[in-house]
Amino acid sequence: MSLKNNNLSVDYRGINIKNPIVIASGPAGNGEELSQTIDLSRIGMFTSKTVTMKQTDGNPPPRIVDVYGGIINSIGLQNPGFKSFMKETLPFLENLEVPVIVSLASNYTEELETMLKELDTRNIKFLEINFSCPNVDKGREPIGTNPNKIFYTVKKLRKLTKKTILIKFAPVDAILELVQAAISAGAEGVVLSNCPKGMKIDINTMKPILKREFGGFAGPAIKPITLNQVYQVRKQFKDIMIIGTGGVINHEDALEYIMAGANLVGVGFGVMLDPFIPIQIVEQLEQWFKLRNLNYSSVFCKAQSL
Amino acid sequence: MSLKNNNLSVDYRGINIKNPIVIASGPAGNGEELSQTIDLSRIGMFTSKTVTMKQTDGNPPPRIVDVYGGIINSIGLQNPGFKSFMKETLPFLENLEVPVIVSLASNYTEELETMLKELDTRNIKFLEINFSCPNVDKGREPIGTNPNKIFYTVKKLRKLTKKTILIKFAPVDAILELVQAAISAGAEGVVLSNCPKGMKIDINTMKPILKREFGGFAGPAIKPITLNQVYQVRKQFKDIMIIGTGGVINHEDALEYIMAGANLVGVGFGVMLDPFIPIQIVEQLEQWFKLRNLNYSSVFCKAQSL
Amino acid sequence: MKKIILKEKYVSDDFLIVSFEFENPFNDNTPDFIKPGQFLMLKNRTEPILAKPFSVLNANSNGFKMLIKIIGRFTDYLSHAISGETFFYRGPYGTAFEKKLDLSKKIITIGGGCGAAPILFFNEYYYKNIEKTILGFKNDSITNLINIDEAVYESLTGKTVIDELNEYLLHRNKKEKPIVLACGSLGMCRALHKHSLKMKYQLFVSLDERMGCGMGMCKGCPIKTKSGIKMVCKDGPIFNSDEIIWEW
Amino acid sequence: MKKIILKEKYVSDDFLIVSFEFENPFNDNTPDFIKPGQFLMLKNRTEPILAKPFSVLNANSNGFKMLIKIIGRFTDYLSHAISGETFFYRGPYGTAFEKKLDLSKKIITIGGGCGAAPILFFNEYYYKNIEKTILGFKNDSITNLINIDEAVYESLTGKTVIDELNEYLLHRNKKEKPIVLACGSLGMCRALHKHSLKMKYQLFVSLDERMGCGMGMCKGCPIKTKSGIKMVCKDGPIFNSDEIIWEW
Ligand SMILES: Cc1cc2nc3c(=O)[nH]c(=O)nc-3n(C[C@H](O)[C@H](O)[C@H](O)COP(=O)(O)OP(=O)(O)OC[C@H]3O[C@@H](n4cnc5c(N)ncnc54)[C@H](O)[C@@H]3O)c2cc1C
Ligand SMILES: Cc1cc2nc3c(=O)[nH]c(=O)nc-3n(C[C@H](O)[C@H](O)[C@H](O)COP(=O)(O)OP(=O)(O)OC[C@H]3O[C@@H](n4cnc5c(N)ncnc54)[C@H](O)[C@@H]3O)c2cc1C
Ligand SMILES: Cc1cc2nc3c(=O)[nH]c(=O)nc-3n(C[C@H](O)[C@H](O)[C@H](O)COP(=O)(O)O)c2cc1C
Ligand SMILES: Cc1cc2nc3c(=O)[nH]c(=O)nc-3n(C[C@H](O)[C@H](O)[C@H](O)COP(=O)(O)O)c2cc1C
Ligand code: FES
Ligand code: FES
Repeated sequence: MSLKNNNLSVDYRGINIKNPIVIASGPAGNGEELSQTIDLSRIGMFTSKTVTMKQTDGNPPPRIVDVYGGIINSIGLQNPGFKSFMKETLPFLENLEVPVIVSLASNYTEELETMLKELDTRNIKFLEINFSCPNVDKGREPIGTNPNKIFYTVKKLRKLTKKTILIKFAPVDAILELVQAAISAGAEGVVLSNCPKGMKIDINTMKPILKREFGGFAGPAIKPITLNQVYQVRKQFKDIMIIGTGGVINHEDALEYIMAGANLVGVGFGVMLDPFIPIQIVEQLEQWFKLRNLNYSSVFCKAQSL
Repeated sequence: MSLKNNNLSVDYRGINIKNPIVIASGPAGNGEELSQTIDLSRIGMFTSKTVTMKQTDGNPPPRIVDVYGGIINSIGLQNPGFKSFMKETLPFLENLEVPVIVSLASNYTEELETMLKELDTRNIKFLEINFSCPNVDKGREPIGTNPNKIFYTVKKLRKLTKKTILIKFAPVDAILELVQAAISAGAEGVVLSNCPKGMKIDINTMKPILKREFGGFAGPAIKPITLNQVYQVRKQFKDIMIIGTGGVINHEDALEYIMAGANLVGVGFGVMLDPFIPIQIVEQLEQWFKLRNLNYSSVFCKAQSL
Repeated sequence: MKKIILKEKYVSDDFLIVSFEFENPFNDNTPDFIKPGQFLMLKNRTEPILAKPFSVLNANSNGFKMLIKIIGRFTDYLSHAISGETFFYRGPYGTAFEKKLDLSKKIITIGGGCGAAPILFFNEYYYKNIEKTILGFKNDSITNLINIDEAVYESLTGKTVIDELNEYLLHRNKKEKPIVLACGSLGMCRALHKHSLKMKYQLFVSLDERMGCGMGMCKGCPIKTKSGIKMVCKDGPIFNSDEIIWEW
Repeated sequence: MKKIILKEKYVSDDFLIVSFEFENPFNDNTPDFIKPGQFLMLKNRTEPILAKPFSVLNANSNGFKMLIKIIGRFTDYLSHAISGETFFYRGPYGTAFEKKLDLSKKIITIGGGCGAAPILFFNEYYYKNIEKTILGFKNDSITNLINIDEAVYESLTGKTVIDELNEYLLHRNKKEKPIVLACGSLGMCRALHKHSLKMKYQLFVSLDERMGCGMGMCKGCPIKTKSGIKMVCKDGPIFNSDEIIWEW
């Protein structure tokens, strides 16, 4: 990874990434609305809403619960399914003026293989395997929390593509073990983090507000936790690609992640809060660097002790 | 556990607890200042600052970092050590007009045994074993994250006292396993939760603000996570004592915990925010129950599906 | 988001009328700034709290007015805010009522609680189209804030908006099939839907669902319809009630 | 916490002078409401953000005034607040300067940045005790807010408060050992401590540490001293600099 001077751009394996700001999977959907609101070509990368093999309705409402410093969400991976995605959505994404990451989820290795094979020839930059959605029922023990299953699955996927494979995890205690499994099986990096589990109870009905009881906690409230995950993973894995995600709503948040060791920084909740936030962050970063005569590589990983 | 009608009091194993509000260990110290600020006799229980065998200076400053919806703390169990505690502090605590919980920490079973033996004859109600302080270096693998070590240690402690033993855990993925170990070894219950790990980076110095890099994250921001821990543990363990702690700053927060299945509700950060908060919560709870002609037992555990 | 300044605020019980002024009228004051049925997302200055959706009561080139029910964090904040305080908005979002209604016909409009806001705005915009209006409130505290001729107060009369509508329809002397546009809680809309099947009128509902982005991206505000899951914020908030699968 | 209303606010660069009025003067207005050296914990209405410690510039039975440097979340919030807005305070906390100083002697007072606030308050309270005052600021933007005769502007003169103090002491014509009371950043206090050893004066410092509770409970604001770990909020903020172990 090499960085040009005096700007924010990141060159990674022949892909030029304008700046480290990535639209995270989910909150921005597949960009249909966002591309009409902001100039996506000013953003570093765009991640698709996670696609599953089969069409998924998602969870019944409410899906969004307001809490201090963020939200608990229970979307449940609503998406039209892989077939429709390939036909209706991917061409649109391929034509966006921003490098695209496609996010895939399944609890079955074979489904991931099928999807990945078809995506291999398409104009997308990274593949993100979402092993950590808190909002779907799993028929059996999930892949994403078991290092052996992670290793087995990623190994299979690795054989099918030369594209960069990133694995997305929730902030868990055993994160170093899970990352180790993913990397040794051949993944280039990780996305840290998906939403931790959170709950809110409606004291009037005396029941959890979400029908599935808990949901995924996102927003500034989780940043201390997810930032620590990025920091701890970077400490152990010097050379992997890390997209740091969790509670980023301004350039200071983004700088914290970059200093902690994130190559790129994902914005999820922030896009929902205000769709202009990603561009504001880019502009604020440019200004911040210019004022201090610094560039990206002069701050990257700087919080790590040497 | 039986509950009197029309009031908030909780009878537990012959101990009358006026109301479910407990001052959590740490933020209120050992009550010297708090008892001069509020009438502690109006609070349900008071938990001592965690005591360790040896005097501990705690961590160098800064110890408190402000984040959205809470703080990250790095106190490092500053305390005068068990000997001084027994001589200087315990008599003061025994004379407070509020039932007292003494919190103990050590990574050595023998130290815990020593302390517990001496405390057994004193005028305190519960013993809390803090297996989860994020802010102290451990010379070896900690007891508190290993179910076998928890079982071994609690079993030994159980033999030394008839007092209620509660084990305090951080919000971890394997919480059900850890609680199982503690309960099957003879603990009466658990305190959920201690602080999850959090980090903040100073973008000017480009270093973690805390010298130990990460600290313990407390305040309203963590409530969705700790509330979910209480809910999940209560679902599996119908009869244990649970003190639900994490981000409680008003009566609505407290009600959520009680509905999720907490017998008692701890207030930590809230006392730092404003030392009057615990009493305000008690008053607001009384009002809330009166307005609705409800009582504690008509809301306890009500968020659990039957 | 764009800056707005809280200009006036009137509180009565749990209702609130607020007016905001644009910071920058020149950029905001197109005549079609917002149409009845559309909504704005509002946020205060400091907390990283999601923006919340609100209809407007009326709007002009200097700003807009809203009728708001105090139910939670943001609305409570607003009820304590003082003139001069800065807020932010984005939008308008959502489908204007006119896009789904046949404006060559007369329409019966119904509002429940703060659902009165978009109805009053619609009434003002399309006054020629209004056949009848019924606005239901729990009690008459709202009269301290605005004069609403068409208001019905449940606690005084014991009658709901549906009772009133029912009476009106029973005595209605027109041959055209009635068309009803209603805005209120999910409960009210669901009850109206049942009533519409019985009384055979065409019903359009403007739904209230918790929102995330407010613009169709996040899939946070679903409603089940005969043609799949739709988003209240973008595909609605107005829906033909026949389209909706009310139980999910 | 007790309610206060923001009355006036003046901003210049990154400094702020604010005055608050008690909501309830009858409960707050004892003459010894707060003494120089003590501080109040301030909080805004909505966010669950910890209260922050601030000294007062002066106080009377109706309220108090503060000199505040804008450096982060709360102070930034305050700089955007408008007259009439509600805030909360608790306190006073901390040891008044008079408790540790010998008021039969003359004292040289030194303030750095917003550390000038408690010094100006002390000067006003004990004007007979002041031998000399030096208040250092990075630049002169503060002059837009208050007139401070004793001010020194580093960017104009290139001199720090320590340079000024040094000069003063070199020409000082008194036989009593100088006593210095200083309030400023940890860096300034540490530098003064070294200077005091060289120049042989007695130094008292009022320290600035991040606080949690502000009242001695949480062990959040430690300082290492020869008699163990002390809490800046309760045992201080004023300390005899000889007591402090400056490296931890
Ligand atoms: C298109 C649209 C237009 C609207 N127009 C208006 C308007 O003109 N005036 C007005 O007063 N309100 C209007 N609303 C409703 C308004 O958005 C909510 O009342 C507001 O978001 C509440 O915010 P809060 O922060 O005060 O409450 P919160 O703190 O978010 O919630 C308080 C309580 O209410 C519950 N709650 C929150 N939102 C909803 C909801 N949408 N449905 C059911 N329960 C909910 C929460 O679970 C919680 O228990 C509109 C909603 C939509 C979707
Ligand atoms: C006894 C006492 C009296 C004080 N009196 C005054 C006063 O009269 N006027 C005044 O302007 N300030 C005073 N302060 C300092 C004031 O408390 C802080 O500036 C304030 O807490 C900052 O709050 P914030 O939310 O704006 O900043 P935050 O958002 O909390 O912090 C902004 C940045 O500053 C850093 N920071 C925060 N607090 C401190 C600190 N204490 N030391 C070093 N770095 C810090 C943070 O790490 C962060 O990087 C006093 C402090 C003490 C202990
Ligand atoms: C409404 C919503 C929908 C989400 N959907 C997805 C998803 O489909 N796939 C995924 O990998 N992560 C999803 N996430 C997680 C985010 O991508 C992100 O990892 C997480 O929310 C933390 O970052 P944030 O605080 O910036 O939102 C979703 C989050 C939210 C709030
Ligand atoms: C400043 C501070 C000190 C704490 N010290 C202790 C401690 O000594 N022992 C302990 O068991 N927990 C300690 N805790 C954890 C709290 O008791 C509580 O479990 C946690 O902070 C979550 O609750 P809260 O959000 O109400 O603070 C401390 C927390 C804080 C913020
Ligand atoms: S609120 Fe995001 S899709 Fe409707
Ligand atoms: S701030 Fe809590 S002890 Fe000083």
